[in-house]
Amino acid sequence: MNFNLTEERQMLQDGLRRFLRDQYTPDLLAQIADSDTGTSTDVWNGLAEMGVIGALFNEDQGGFGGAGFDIAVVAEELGRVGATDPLIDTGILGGGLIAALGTDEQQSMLEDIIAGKHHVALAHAEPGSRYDLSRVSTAVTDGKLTGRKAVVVNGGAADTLIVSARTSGDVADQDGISLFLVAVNASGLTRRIYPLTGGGHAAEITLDDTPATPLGDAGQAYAALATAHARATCAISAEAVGLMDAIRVLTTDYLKTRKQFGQPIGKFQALQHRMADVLIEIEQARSAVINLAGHLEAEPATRDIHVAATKTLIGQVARLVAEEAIQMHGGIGMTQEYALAHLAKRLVMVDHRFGDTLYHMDRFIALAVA
Amino acid sequence: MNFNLTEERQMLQDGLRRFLRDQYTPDLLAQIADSDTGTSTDVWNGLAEMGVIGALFNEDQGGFGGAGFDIAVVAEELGRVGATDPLIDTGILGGGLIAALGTDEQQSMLEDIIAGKHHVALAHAEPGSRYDLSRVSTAVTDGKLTGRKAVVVNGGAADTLIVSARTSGDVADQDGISLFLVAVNASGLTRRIYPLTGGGHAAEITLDDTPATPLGDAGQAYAALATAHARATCAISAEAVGLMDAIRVLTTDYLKTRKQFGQPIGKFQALQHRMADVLIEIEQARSAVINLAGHLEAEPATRDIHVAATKTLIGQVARLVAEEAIQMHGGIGMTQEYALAHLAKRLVMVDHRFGDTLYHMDRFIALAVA
Amino acid sequence: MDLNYTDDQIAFRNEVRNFLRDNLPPRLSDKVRDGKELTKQDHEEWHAILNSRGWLAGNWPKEHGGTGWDAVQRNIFEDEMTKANAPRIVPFGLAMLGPVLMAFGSDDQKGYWLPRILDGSDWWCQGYSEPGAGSDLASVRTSALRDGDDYIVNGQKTWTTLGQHANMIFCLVRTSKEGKRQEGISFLLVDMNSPGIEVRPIVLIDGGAEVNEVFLDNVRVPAANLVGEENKGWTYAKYLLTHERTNIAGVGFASAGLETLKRIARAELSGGQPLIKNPLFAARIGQVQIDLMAMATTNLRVVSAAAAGQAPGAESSMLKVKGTQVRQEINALTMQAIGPYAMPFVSEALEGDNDPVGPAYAQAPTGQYLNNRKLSIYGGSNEVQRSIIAKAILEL
Amino acid sequence: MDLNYTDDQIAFRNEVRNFLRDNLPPRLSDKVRDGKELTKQDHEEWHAILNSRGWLAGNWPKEHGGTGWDAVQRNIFEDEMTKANAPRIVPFGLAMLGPVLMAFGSDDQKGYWLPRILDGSDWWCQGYSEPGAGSDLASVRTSALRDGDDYIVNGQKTWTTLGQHANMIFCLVRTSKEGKRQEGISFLLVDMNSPGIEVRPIVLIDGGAEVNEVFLDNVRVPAANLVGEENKGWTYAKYLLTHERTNIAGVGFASAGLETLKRIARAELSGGQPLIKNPLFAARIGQVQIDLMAMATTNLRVVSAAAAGQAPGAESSMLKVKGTQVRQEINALTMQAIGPYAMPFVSEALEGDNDPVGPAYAQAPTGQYLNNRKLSIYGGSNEVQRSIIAKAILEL
Repeated sequence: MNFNLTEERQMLQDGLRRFLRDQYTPDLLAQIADSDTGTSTDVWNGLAEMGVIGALFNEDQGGFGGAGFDIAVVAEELGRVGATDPLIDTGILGGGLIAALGTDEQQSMLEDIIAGKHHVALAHAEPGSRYDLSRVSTAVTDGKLTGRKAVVVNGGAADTLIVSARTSGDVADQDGISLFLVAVNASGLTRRIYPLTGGGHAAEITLDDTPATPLGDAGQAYAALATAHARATCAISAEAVGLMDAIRVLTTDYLKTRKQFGQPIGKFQALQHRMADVLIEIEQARSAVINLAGHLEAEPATRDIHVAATKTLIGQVARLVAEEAIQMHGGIGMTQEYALAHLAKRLVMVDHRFGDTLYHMDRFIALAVA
Repeated sequence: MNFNLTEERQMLQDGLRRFLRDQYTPDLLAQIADSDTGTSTDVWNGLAEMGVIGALFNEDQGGFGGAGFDIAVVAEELGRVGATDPLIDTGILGGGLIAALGTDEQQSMLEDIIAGKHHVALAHAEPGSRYDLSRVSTAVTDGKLTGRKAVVVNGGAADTLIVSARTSGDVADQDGISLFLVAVNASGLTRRIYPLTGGGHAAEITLDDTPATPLGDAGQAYAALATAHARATCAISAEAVGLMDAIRVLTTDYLKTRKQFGQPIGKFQALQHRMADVLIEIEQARSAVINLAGHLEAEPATRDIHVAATKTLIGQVARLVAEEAIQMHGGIGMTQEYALAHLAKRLVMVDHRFGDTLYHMDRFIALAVA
Repeated sequence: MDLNYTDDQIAFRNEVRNFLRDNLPPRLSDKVRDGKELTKQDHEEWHAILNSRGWLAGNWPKEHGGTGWDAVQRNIFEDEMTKANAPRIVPFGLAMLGPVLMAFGSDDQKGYWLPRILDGSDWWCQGYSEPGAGSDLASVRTSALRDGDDYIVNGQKTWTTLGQHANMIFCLVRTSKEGKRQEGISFLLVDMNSPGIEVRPIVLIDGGAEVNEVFLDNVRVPAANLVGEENKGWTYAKYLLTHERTNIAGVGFASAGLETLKRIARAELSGGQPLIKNPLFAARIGQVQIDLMAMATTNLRVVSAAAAGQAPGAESSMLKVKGTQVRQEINALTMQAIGPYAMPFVSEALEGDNDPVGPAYAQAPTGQYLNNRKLSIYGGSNEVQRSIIAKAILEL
Repeated sequence: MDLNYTDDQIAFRNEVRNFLRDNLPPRLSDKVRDGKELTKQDHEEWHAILNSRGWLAGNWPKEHGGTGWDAVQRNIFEDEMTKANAPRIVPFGLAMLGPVLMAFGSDDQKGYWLPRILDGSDWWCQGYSEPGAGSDLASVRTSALRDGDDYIVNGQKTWTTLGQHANMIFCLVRTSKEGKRQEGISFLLVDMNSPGIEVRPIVLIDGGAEVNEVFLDNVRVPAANLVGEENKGWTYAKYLLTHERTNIAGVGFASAGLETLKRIARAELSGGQPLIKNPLFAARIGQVQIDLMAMATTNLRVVSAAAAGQAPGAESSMLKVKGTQVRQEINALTMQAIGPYAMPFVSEALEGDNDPVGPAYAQAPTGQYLNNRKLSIYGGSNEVQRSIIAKAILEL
């Protein structure tokens, strides 16, 4: 048992933290918020150069990490500055699925992904599928895809889309789901691109007899999707902890400097005690991420208990931290201009990706309670 | 719309409050706690003389009240002093069912009940039936009863038992439940009498070929049982609000007098704010009782929405009030000798009669949400 | 005790209901239902409709052109308005300034300003809050120095809701630095078109710009625009705050929000079933519904006492706290109900008639969740309310 | 980062597990599992068994007859003990006084008292709290006046757990009224059989009598029983409190309690189905289970840091608060699970082997719920812990 980072991860964390602190000026954040990609070329290249994308892959895949704690360390640092870079989409979901299922030729894309030269988005969820991983109704006819994909994060900036479709089975069956690589300029593909509340962009994607290349064996994609989502859940949970830390620092600093009724509001005991509870819950969230990261390579039954437990707790603590931070800030916390707004919105939106507290509590009950 | 008590009810409330304040000395409470009946003959006679029992019945039944607000006014005052008198058992459940279903001859018992001369207990729940009103498996053979009845409150002091049994249908059917009057000294009836955590006594009752007299039509008792339980729920909810008020007064008094770190602990803002939340929830509980009392005579579908909503809220607020009061008192709040112990225990036990927060939330969802 | 309305009250409710059915433009109620932003013209149109019926000033006496309603009638009216998705009456002139003028204004002021509030000649906004003051309203720094028949006003106001539409602002200003902080405050009516006034929007966390900063740089204000006595403004300010707190529980908004939540939870699917059939989500809806049922009665108890002439006291603080908790929980559940479609940022869609991303009902919830975090902050934060309750009711 | 135990740690865990399997008397583990009260003899029997294996003093160094374990080993041991339903080691001599004597006692004191703790010659109890002091431990009023080679002690101690079994008590006493309140406190060892000592039980809310008041009336105590220096007792007292806070999260108790809760929820029926199948109840179990999973890791993080030599700081305050929340919620859910059978008052049944009212598992939960309200009160109330967190970690 050991809760210290390895030397390599510690170096990566330190370097990444310095890099992001230098890069992520308020100006850059504002500029990225208005961009179509959710990242800046400079930052993304810098992340690639530092090996941040490579840390998501193991050595066989051309990276030098790939374990749960690699993901968690990197994502937490991005969260700390409220970064919107598509590490999860291009790296964990996109790169991860290509690494897991791709042919040798398809695997060659990984080099460009790790080098920061190629963006990917996973177009899996559909209108009405909510968070159900197995609910897919996009159809395949003669190898061409027809269907709709909902809230495809990074779908606007991606060079390649990974699209799920049903090749057999009933609409909610785990068996019968296939993945395809689709070029964003393929025929019959239309994208409606829009900004997201927590920063970055997504797209609604319509496929109408769109040509596609299979990724992996027909009908067998569910297990890989589940693994990719478990890893993405680990990442977004760690990102959430980074956001929580940043919000906590911002809020305690504010409590120390803001005066009302003649003293810093941080001297009011009611706020002190609530802030203590916030801190306790953030530490709970941090431990939950450690639990998930440490079990990410376990067999799916064990892994998924931790996915469900961690994402449930993260969603709950996220709401608490965001709401308490805004409340303790008062009016200034309601303004777009102040740094809290972006961090809090991004944190609240964490509950809307990869399953919310409701979805994961139901899963946890099924897996670990009843 | 009018939230003032009628003049009659106001007088009853004032008189009852004075009477109980005078009677319920700490000595009497301790004496009653050690008694088998949960009441003292003097107090019970006094209540009868004041018309407190009669207030639970309408004029046709020989009383002079019987509406939801009559029940609520009386029960709240008993709650305020932590009284354990079996008003619910003898009056609302026992007397209420006899009034609803009894033959003319059986109805004649009401006079003695209202005069305080006859005690009744309802032996309905069985081991394993939990809070399900329709789950009855006590059997009837040749008019004689065989079965077990669980946690029969006032079962030790009662002169007459009302016992439910199944004369037809499946174990959880609403149809097929019959009620019977059973003398406590009937053959084959054994009682194991024990004290309750919240004061008063109950009995485990075993019936073995025990002679019984039918009360009401065979197999048709469910509706009357549901009505009696709705009225009992109104009473225990109002009693809970009385307990909450008493606990709130005790706790704020303590906060004002108890000094720590050089000042009254009531000056600590964290406690002030928590106590403010407690007060807000008590007012919510008070409103919930008004809602139920005002809808107690409505058609069952409407009535039962309020039964479920009110009992859910009461159970939640009861736990909050009891736990916050003990916490704010600190060590003294943990001692049996201090007045809080009895009040808090009685309040916590409210959730274990007539359905708890879980049972009633499920009911509320079925009736009013989905 | 009687939870039912009297026959008169039922007749009144039906009258209101019928009026709304016949006179509320569907274009406006659709916008309100879908959480879209109303234009200045929308508000003015609806005010004019209500004014033509004599129902614009629910809390004014008849002598000034108000309805003369008691608290129960006002509550019925507000309930029906929210249930019908009518635009909310803009409160600054009607609910806030009007009562202050009636109580403390000169006859000239009453005669001039009150009719202009009713007929829409003036759009008022509020100049109470200042940067850094928060819930500590008495820390007014905006100064007004007497200069002949004028005051010269310098300072800055903030959180001025819909100030971009306003031509008049009522301000708390400091006319003296002597004595206690509360003693040197005056209540002044200022023309927004005066030279030296600048209005700058504050973009809020939901992307909307409903509040503003108002900068006052050597603004000349006729001394005739002083309400009541100089240095007595704190009394008038507190009076205004008390009146602002009618309908503080927001029962109508909560009820309408709960209906929307259920409508969405019936339409959304989870595991192929309507979301509302999910026991855990149903329990969360059930919880807030139960809380709301109790709060509605608490509200009626306070309203009923007010109708009987009792002054609303710290009870309104309890309603404020519980009311905001209920509304914010409904907001949070509604955002949760729309699932991944909570993520699109759709401020544009709220204003225009763009083809929405995702279901139409998914456009508003995220913005409303974010925007309504303000409920527990403004009008005296919930922390301030808890302190009031502790002191005034619990006597701690 | 590695969540797994090392091979050595696994071997140690198996050693503990095997020992408990072979040496823990089922009569004792049955009592613990069913929440029954242990007699003095029960405790002494179990202490003797552990001592014969050399495992009684988990936090003592080997030189004094302890185990010399690091924090991780102690945590493994405590985990296995609770999982096996072993009686808790009575902490007063072993976990509290022992470390103080080792750090501050004279060689004579160490040589005399420490072996007697191990072999059971002495049963110690705690004389910290006084009536009216609450979490403000420095407000010691019990006085000790020097009289030749003795101190004369007068005063009253309270909340003295299991004081009815004790023959010795360690007391904080006031030896000076000069300077700050903390400066005049001394740490004194007192024979409970001395003339002038009276022990009176305090019946608690659950009906049990595990705590006592201890009255000291002109009690003569040899000056040799002063630990460390006169008037420096506050330093020793704080040292003791820090050591008391190992295992403060109570992860083992919570895990055992969660298992009991699930066992009961599988056995209880609701609507004819196992209660654990009720989605709302399952969600409440799930919630506390999720909280416990995270807390167990937080605890291991602190334990691991302690094993690496870092002093436990305010982190233990976080564990105290969260640990008590989790345990109290498990208690509340367990009481809820037993339904109407929570109502019988069954203190007798806990002590004897009476035929129980209702299911056997329904005997303990109500009493445990009530008794464990103490968890958030004693050892520094959760309010005190939150203030410590705010100051020491958040620097507010």
